[in-house]
Amino acid sequence: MITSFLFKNLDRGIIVVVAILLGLAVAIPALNLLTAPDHPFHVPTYLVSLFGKYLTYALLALALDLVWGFCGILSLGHAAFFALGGYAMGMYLMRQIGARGSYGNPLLPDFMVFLNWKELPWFWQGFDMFWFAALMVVLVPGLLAFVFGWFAFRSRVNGVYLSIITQAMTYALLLAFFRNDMGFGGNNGLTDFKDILGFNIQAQTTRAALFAASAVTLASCLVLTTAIVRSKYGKVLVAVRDAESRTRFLGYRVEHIKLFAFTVSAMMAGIAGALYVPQVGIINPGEFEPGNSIEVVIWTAVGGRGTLIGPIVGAILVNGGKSIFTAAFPEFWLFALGGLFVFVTLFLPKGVVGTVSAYLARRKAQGRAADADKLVAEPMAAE
Amino acid sequence: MYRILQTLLITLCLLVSVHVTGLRAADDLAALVATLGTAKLSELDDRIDALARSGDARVIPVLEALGEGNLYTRKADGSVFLTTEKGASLVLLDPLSGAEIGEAAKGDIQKIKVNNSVRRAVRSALSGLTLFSTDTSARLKAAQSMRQTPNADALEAIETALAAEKDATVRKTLDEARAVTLLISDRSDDDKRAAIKTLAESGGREALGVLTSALSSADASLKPDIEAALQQIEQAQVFWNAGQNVWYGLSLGSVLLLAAIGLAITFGVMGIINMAHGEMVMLGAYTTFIVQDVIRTSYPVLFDWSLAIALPLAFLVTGIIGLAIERSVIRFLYGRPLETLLATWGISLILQQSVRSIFGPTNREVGNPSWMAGAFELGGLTITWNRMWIIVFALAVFAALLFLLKRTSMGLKMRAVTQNRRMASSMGIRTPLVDALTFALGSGIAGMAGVALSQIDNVSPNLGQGYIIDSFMVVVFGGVGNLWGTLVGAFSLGILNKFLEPYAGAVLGKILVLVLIILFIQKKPRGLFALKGRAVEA
Amino acid sequence: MNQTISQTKPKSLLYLDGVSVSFDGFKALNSLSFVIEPGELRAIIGPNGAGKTTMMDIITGKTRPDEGQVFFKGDIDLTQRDEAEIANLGIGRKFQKPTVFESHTIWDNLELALNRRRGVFPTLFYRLTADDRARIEEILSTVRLSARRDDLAANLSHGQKQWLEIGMLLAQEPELLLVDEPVAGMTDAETAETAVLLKEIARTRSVVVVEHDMGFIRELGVKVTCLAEGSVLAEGSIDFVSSDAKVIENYLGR
Amino acid sequence: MNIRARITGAFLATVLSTTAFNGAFAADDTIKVGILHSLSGTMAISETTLKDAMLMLIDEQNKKGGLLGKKLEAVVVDPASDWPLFAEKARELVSVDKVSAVFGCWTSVSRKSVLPVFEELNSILFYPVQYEGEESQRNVFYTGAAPNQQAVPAVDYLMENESVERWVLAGTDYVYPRTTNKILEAYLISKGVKPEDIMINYTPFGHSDWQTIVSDIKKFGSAGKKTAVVSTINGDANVPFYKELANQGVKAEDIPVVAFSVGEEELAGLDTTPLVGHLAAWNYFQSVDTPANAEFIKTWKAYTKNDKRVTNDPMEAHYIGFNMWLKAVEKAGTTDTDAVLDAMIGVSVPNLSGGYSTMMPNHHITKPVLIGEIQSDGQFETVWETPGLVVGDEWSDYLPDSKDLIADWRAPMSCGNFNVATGKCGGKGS
Repeated sequence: MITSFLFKNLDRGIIVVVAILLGLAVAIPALNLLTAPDHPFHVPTYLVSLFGKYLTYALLALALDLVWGFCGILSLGHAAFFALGGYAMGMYLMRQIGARGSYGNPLLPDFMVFLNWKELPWFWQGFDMFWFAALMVVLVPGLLAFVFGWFAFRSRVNGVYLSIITQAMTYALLLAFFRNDMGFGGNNGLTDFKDILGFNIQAQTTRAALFAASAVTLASCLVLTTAIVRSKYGKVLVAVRDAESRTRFLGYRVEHIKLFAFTVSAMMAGIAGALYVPQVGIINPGEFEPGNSIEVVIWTAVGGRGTLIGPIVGAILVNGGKSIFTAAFPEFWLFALGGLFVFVTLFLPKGVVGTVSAYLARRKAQGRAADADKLVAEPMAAE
Repeated sequence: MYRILQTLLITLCLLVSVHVTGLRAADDLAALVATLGTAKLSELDDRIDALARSGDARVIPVLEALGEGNLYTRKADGSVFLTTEKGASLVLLDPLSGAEIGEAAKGDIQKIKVNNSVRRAVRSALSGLTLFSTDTSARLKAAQSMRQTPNADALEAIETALAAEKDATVRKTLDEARAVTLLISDRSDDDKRAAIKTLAESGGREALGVLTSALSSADASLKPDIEAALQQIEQAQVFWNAGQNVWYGLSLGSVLLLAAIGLAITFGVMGIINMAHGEMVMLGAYTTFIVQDVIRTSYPVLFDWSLAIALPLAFLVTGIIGLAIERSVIRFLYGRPLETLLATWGISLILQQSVRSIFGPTNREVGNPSWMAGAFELGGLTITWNRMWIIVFALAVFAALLFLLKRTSMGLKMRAVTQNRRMASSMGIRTPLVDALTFALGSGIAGMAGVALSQIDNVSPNLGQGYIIDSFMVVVFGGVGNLWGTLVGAFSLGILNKFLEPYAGAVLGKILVLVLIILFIQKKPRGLFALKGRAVEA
Repeated sequence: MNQTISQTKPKSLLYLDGVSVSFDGFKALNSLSFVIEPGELRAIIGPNGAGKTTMMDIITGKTRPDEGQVFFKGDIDLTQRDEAEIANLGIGRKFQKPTVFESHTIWDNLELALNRRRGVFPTLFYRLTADDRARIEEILSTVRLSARRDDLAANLSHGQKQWLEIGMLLAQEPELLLVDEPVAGMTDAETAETAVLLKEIARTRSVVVVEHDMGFIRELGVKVTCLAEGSVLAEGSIDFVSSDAKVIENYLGR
Repeated sequence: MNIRARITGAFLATVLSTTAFNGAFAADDTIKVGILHSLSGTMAISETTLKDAMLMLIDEQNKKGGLLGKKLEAVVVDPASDWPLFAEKARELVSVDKVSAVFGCWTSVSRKSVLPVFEELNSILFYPVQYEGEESQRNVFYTGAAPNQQAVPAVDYLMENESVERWVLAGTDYVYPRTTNKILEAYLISKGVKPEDIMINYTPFGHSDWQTIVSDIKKFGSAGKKTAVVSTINGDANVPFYKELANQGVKAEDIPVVAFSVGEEELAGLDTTPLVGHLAAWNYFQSVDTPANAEFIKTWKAYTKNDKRVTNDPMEAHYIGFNMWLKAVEKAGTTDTDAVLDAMIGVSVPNLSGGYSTMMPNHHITKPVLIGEIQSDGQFETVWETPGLVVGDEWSDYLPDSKDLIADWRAPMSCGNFNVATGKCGGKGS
């Protein structure tokens, strides 16, 4: 099989990252559960949840990278898919509360009792079953992406126009979920969860398990996206990104190519949201905020779009920085964050991973150095 | 001849009565005023009534001061004063004569507390007293007040005033006030019928309210008349309501236009996805705040000019900041539009936090100059001055920008550079300079928009965030790169929004508008006024 | 003229009749009619703005005509189909500016162009067969790029990109090939080689070449159609066309 | 070995170690107090002041010698108006910084977001903002007003003193206005107001174009009956709302607006001359004339070095909450959560309006209710005051589902939602 040197190189990188993720999936829960709190290698539960959250963000960024980095679709609405997946999971968790809510109503979540609702709305049916909720976690964002993409790609809405209408989509959803009449808890969203699959959601072991689940899911999705990107379909994706009309004149149905990636990406984002909710304990319309989607783009850019490891690194870097700086310099962290974005776009246009791998490639194989640059070629060069 | 005689006679009578009571009650009046200082809140109404019944014009400033909360009482003896500020202490003035009678420390005297019911009493007392004022606007105010809060006892006074009134506007208002008052009086049904007719003709919501409340208490014989009048007014209202919606739509559209117009340059013309655009608007608003702050502390007389002063300053400040941003960041990113999104988002975070650090996170006060406050009636429409001036301003900015781009050599260069950078550069245009100036222009216009928006919205570090998404929607909906598209886009979205709002509510209305934009872009993937042909595809 | 054209419709490969299109009031094509026979190599010349590229856009489905008919293989109405469908029917197109997938290797460029099922799932589960490999090798040698198969297309010279694009079109196995200015920016040697290449290709399929370079067209030695202001000005051998008074006035004379 | 992977690993390790050791080095000679207020994002506008107020209170207490012989140390974090981040930061404060109590949150959703954290880690939160009620949690003390300490008395005032018969309930579409309006609607109907005389209107957050709604209010108000607006419009949207009211000439004498979310801080962004006479209901106004308040304002202005800084009701709530906590810790002799929780109930401290506020067993406090009219200087003039203190009612008596519930955190009941009808505690710990 003929595979270029670079792809071989990248594949090795991905194997390493997958191995690290799987290692973490075992090590962090083990260090958390099995060591005494004063042990030097003890990982506090607080960090387990925090890292679990980062991993779901990483998954979201990976999902965005599939469409942006490889297909040139800059979605400014990916947080919407994330939030929808989160809401599906949140609805399951709400139903699990059962009669343990403040008002003790066995069927209705507290906020419905609060607003004088008498019966469960139809779209809440079925969410008491985990398999159904899990299905909805991928189906709802997937379906929205499919319908939205079907229209947008068929009409050849491109570039900035597409970005702006995805933003309009998430903004409209934000406003809709804010409405208390929608039946999703309005501004407060869904919270006060108790159990997941019968386990206490606040228990240390549950948190460790959720972390492990996030790490394993991220690793699997990384393998999946690698397979997608390395397949001929993946090459077509990049071809669409670089020269859309050329691809079309070769006979590819660009709208189908895009639609598939967009839908898969939305489903991955939905899964990320579903893993996120039980770890942070709340889902509310704030997740639809257009700014959140822009942040995802920024994680991806910081890490390096068009590489698969980049978005993961970017999401963890930026969010880790945010966690540290919001506590260390509460008054000034926004300067650091804003400065980081400017710095990365100006000096690291390929992102951290892109720059490092380009540098490595140059050093390792100087004769082929020029090729390495193109690995993360500008996706927007053509259109 | 007869009328002149009558007027003379009435004036004479009034003068005499005022004079007589004046002589008799100079002391009484002072005593009455003095009681204001010691009265409880619930007793104030009666005291005001008593003062009003004196009919003495000298009472007017006292009542006015009371209503505005400027009447003070000395804690020590409960005597009543008007005051003017003088350093740390206050100069005390006699409430009736206005003569200076000493000074007091601020802690020694205290405001006479008033509440809404006292203010209402003051208002109706004042309207009785100023109905015969020589000042037309005072008479108008009195008439309006009487129309708003009718008092059956005042009917004869209104009729007397009506007979003497020359000014057409005041006459009309008085006429309506008379009709309103007559309805609650014990006059004959025929008189009332005529009054109902007057009200039906005058129309408007106030008449509607008066008639609705009259309906419940009126004689059975009058009810059909009232109902017919109500129907007549309501029919007229349907028409005016539609007009009102159009006006609100235009007004919202003008706000959208103002917010978007700078973006139409930086994003539409230059292709920079400028997420820091909202912050430019915000900085413009803060410039207004600073200008007003300086004026307030140093040159209070200039307050009405504050916006005129702020406009060029805001343009300069935001223009220079825009220039700095372009030179330091954006110029490295031409041809990479999506990266400009990331960098400008970072810049917007920094700008927001800077403003928060400098001015604090809370709202800052930006006042309306007098010419932007209040409203006027146009037929059945209530048109607020600030909204009207904002529409005018938005259109003026638009026209000026259009002129600049289409009719000046600078505009020509800007268009040349944005359409074909290499060609323009090879023709000797200094493209970096033109880029920088174009971005500065877009930013400067955003700053000017901020001056206008400071009049209707919060001046806080978050100001820009509220407009950025709407601005992008407007520019994209109108068609990127087309100023006319932005104009039409802004106004059509504004009007659409305002027509949906009464039916769907504010939230659902906005959601519907967004969904319609998404659908519209499917139909016209390049917006309302898309450029066609091969050039676009390249 | 229309009558004679419509008689040729059933046996022609490509058939355009009365095609007009305008952009914002500018008439890019004005009742354009012509016919390409199976196996024909045709050159099209014309001044800038004559409508050459627009004509290609119409044939490949990028632009819809305001009026007129476009038929492929006698009865396939091209105005009702989009680019991908038309490409799959067997019409390939080379752009004026060489357009290859710069972040892919030369090999991958050809693999993508290869005439195989192009749906989402067939590509997702595609495996390179021995046949496909042989075919790509063959094309690589045809376009003289065998040595650079693993290089990124971005690193090719301008002329090599033109060839790669032609190679991609070969991989696509079209029945009709539309080639827009294939020798623009090429050296003389490259130009001559390209002429040989095109003639070779034309042996198995129809080719329409749009070109400014009269020397190149002379080298091809085929029937020439001259377009001006959106319609056909003259048609015939290169000598016949270049002696036409209208052509001289409109195009060559300038 | 791949550098990318190495960098990732190194980063994770750094985060891990730095944050983990932070906790290990927590000094023992101070008592830490967490401050969890947004310093950036949309809520910074309201919450930053509360952070400053807390820093001042802690500063003042340290001048007086601290607590239990130790200095107090403030730990400030920025949850950035991002609700899940509130939970993360709360967890960080409690489990990494080991704070003894947290003062924070403004919006209901931020409180909801951190509730499970405080419950799980068994720490203490003081919540200083007026809210919708319908909650009582073991680890939270609610020092702001419950609906019965603000909304109901305000409506009473308007009915009695302004003889209002027609009501517009205008609010931002979220839980606090929804609940408050629900309670008010039930209350008004119980007082004989006809349903057609009540208009309810909801707007989105940050709504800035009020033309249609103000004109609707005018229309509703022209039916010949005295009309008032009860506004639960949220912070940011108030300025444009009041500007529109002023411009469309809605005068307080004709259609008074009584607001529950508009305080001195919000008015600081407005020219209040055209708004004189509109009302607000709170438990504290800056204009309250007591020595304690004068002292508080003086300290505040000195601390912020700004003569124009205003004080407001949530600041007073923090003042009360902080002093209660000090007293409870002294009483318990330790900052240990369970001991402090026990000691808190029944603690009584002076408030700024001249009386004493007491922590009740339902974790709400007693407060006076003041109705104030807006003055031209941006302050409120108290025009009415409840004769005594009002006890915060966590479960409203006017909502069908909560009227049977009570909260009492004293042993042996120790329940936040005890159903007096069934005699059962509804859900442990909720």
